[in-house]
Amino acid sequence: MAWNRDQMAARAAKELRDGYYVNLGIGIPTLVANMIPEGMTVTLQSENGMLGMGPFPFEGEEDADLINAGKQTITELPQTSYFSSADSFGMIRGGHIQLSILGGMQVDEKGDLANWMVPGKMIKGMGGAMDLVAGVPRVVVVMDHREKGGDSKFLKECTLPLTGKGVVDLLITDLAVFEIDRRGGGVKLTELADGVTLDELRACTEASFTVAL
Amino acid sequence: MAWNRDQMAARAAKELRDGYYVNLGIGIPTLVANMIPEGMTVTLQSENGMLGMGPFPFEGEEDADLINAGKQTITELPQTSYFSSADSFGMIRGGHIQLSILGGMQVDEKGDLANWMVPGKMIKGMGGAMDLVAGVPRVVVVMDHREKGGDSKFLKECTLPLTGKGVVDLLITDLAVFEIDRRGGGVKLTELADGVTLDELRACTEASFTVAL
Amino acid sequence: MSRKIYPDAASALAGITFDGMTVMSGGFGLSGIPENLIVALRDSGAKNLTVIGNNVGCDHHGMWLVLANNQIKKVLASYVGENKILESRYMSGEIEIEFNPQGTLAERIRAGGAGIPAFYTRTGYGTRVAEGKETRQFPNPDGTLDWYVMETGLVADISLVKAWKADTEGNLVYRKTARNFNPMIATAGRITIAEVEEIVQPGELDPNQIHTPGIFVQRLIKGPSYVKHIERLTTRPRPAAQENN
Amino acid sequence: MSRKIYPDAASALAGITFDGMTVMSGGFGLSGIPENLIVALRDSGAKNLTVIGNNVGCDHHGMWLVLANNQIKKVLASYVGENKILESRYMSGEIEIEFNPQGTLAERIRAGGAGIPAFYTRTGYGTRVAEGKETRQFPNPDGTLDWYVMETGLVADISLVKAWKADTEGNLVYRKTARNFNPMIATAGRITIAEVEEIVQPGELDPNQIHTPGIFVQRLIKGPSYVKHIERLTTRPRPAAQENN
Repeated sequence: MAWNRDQMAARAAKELRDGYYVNLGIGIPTLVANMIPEGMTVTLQSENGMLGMGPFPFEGEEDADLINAGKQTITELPQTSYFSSADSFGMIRGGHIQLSILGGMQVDEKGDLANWMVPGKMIKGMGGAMDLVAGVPRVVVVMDHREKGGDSKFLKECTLPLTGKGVVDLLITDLAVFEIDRRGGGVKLTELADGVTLDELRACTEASFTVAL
Repeated sequence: MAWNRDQMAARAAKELRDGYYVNLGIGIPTLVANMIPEGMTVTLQSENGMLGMGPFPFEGEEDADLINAGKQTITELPQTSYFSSADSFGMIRGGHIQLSILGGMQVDEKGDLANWMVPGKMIKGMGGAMDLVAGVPRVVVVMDHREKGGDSKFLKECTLPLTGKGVVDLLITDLAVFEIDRRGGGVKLTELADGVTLDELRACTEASFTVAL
Repeated sequence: MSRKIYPDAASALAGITFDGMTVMSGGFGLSGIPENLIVALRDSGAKNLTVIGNNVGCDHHGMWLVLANNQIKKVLASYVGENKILESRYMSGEIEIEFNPQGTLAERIRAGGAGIPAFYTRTGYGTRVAEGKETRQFPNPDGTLDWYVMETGLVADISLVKAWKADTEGNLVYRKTARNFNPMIATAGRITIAEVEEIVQPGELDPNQIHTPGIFVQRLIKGPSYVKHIERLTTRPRPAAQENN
Repeated sequence: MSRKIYPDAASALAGITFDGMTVMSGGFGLSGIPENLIVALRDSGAKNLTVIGNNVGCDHHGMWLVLANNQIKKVLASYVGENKILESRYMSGEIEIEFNPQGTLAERIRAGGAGIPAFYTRTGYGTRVAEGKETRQFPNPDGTLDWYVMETGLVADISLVKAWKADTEGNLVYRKTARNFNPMIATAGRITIAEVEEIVQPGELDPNQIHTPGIFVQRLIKGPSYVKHIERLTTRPRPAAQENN
């Protein structure tokens, strides 16, 4: 009665378009890299300074000078280019990456996103998340619909410190897909996960939305 | 009774120090490149994107992709590096070039410099001059002391549109050398050209100065 | 992604030029200018152009061709010497020129491409360049204050750049001082078109040594020929005794 | 100009460290960190340091050594995970951390090196990062307005960077994603010290392909050895049938 991680990633992969340059966050978004449709060219950016990210290396072929933004060892492709962090975030801030898919702790109906800190807990830092949501023209968030305790994570207004204000275009949860108007035009429910009913969804969603299934 | 162009350039060359990175303007400053003392390492920057500028090429070896800021064909040296105009002026604006030697139309006793336009005449543009005087920590101006009509070009206040305000540290003319305090502390006469008397200099200098010969 | 490659300059510009558009063009003087794309821009006939670049060609070369064809309304440049038509049209008021210090122009273009709407620079403070602009003080590391001018980022509808080599993905490498304004201009175009002397396969350029990543290049052509006009040929005599250099 | 070359990390730092100084250090995680210079910084004993970099090492590696030696007062970073001492000292208030978005941090360092005292960015608007900072609107190309935050340039008393190769003039080339913050940090130090894996003669590096021109490097060492610790070794199994890759 809900999508699993792979199904959520598969739904996110439908947002890819041929020729896109894309930045994928840690967690479920990383799975999208394995779901690029056959025949579609998608170039992955890693914000530590690389375009054209390849798969993990074969055992024994790892290179400490070649890691992704999650600090995992990776490989290069024939079209790869490397550049500095300043150039990398110039690319991001300047709107040259077409799509960013990342995880979230909370999203609200104005497109605000919180995904970097919980007051009272250790703050690790925002890394590149604030730059990505501020700079990339289309931002897709993939997250569980509810907290472990059952509370909605899709809210009228985020309660956690924000990563960005009015930055989310599409929210994919394990229960549904919502289109969000960054400029305050509201939220449309466009898809329900297999076996999820509208009543069930309403019961566990704090944000307001119109139905456009 | 006055220095010629080569003598002015030779005096400017005395401002070079071992290990300096230097930008030389068009005209008399260009001559300084041939006067670097034996055994002293000075690296010349060309603001169109090159460090380590070499001499003019031998006839027939010119390369259209290798020019200096004056658009003359030049050569590279073993230590040469090329970079973009943004990186070049980052270097200049960031204060990394130790010394800039350039020509002037007018200098005044507060260290203001005018060398890019004359109202009513065709304006060609300031090129990189405003960036150089604003960014380089030590600016030496080399110019004739007087207009062709005999009027002083070292003034109480520049009358031509400025290239920079409070930017000149040292003024070398065909008659004398002046140290200028950019922060308004006044002007000191430190040298007279061979055969020039203090009275002669005073008679053709509008700017105030103290004598520290 | 060979879909980036167009057969020639005219087809690379087809369908994207329009009257009143802003065009950036790389080059310093005539070094590193997109000479084939500029001819295609002239042939496109697009009018009332705002042209941004360090220079606007020199007589009979480069962007001068577009100027002479009465297509330019406004110019942003740092230096426009050696261009008699521009001089006369500027003096007569037919063309507007906004003079920018060279480093400020380079930085404004970089800022535009990097999503920075404005920045502060010491360059031009107290001069005509600062007139009408915001100025303010910032502290130096030693606590003294200096005055700075606010300058804004620049973007273009179309950017034209010239590189030495490209791969089919649009990764670019420039040669010597022909690099100049091209890398920043490549980042600041809504559509960037590159012309190069040679197109190679992905993997033939060192990934460590790409000057402009392919993400910035939407269209690409191999120029059929390069004149590479030299504005100021300056040489020194070869020493008589020297046989091998 | 071989006077830039020092015999080892300790001598390269001798006489220039002082209590209360600001140090920038390149690297992303443990990739591309100046590991030998960091050890020398620890051994220098300089205290009350402000350390600027994307991270502050991770347990037992990199800048963690300086942290564990009680030399750090304040940190500017974008991410400080995988570092238990820093966590506990931050929670107890012993160390101040100023969190910067990664791109803002990179741009602030570039700005500092390029003589830009401040710039505007959309990053962080409406978040804690913007608290206490100036915000203002700038127009988009389509005329709509967006909000931006003013961020200031950063400079350091000493910058420590790690490159792959250098020539004796201090021209640097980085390798793959070990480049990261190193090029900007090299420009933002009053004194910049580079450590490299190999020092070659001038002319052995392609002048077209220098990542950091020698003007930014005041001191240079060849590191005696490189551990290059990997934080997250991630591999895929080699297909059984595959003999040659």
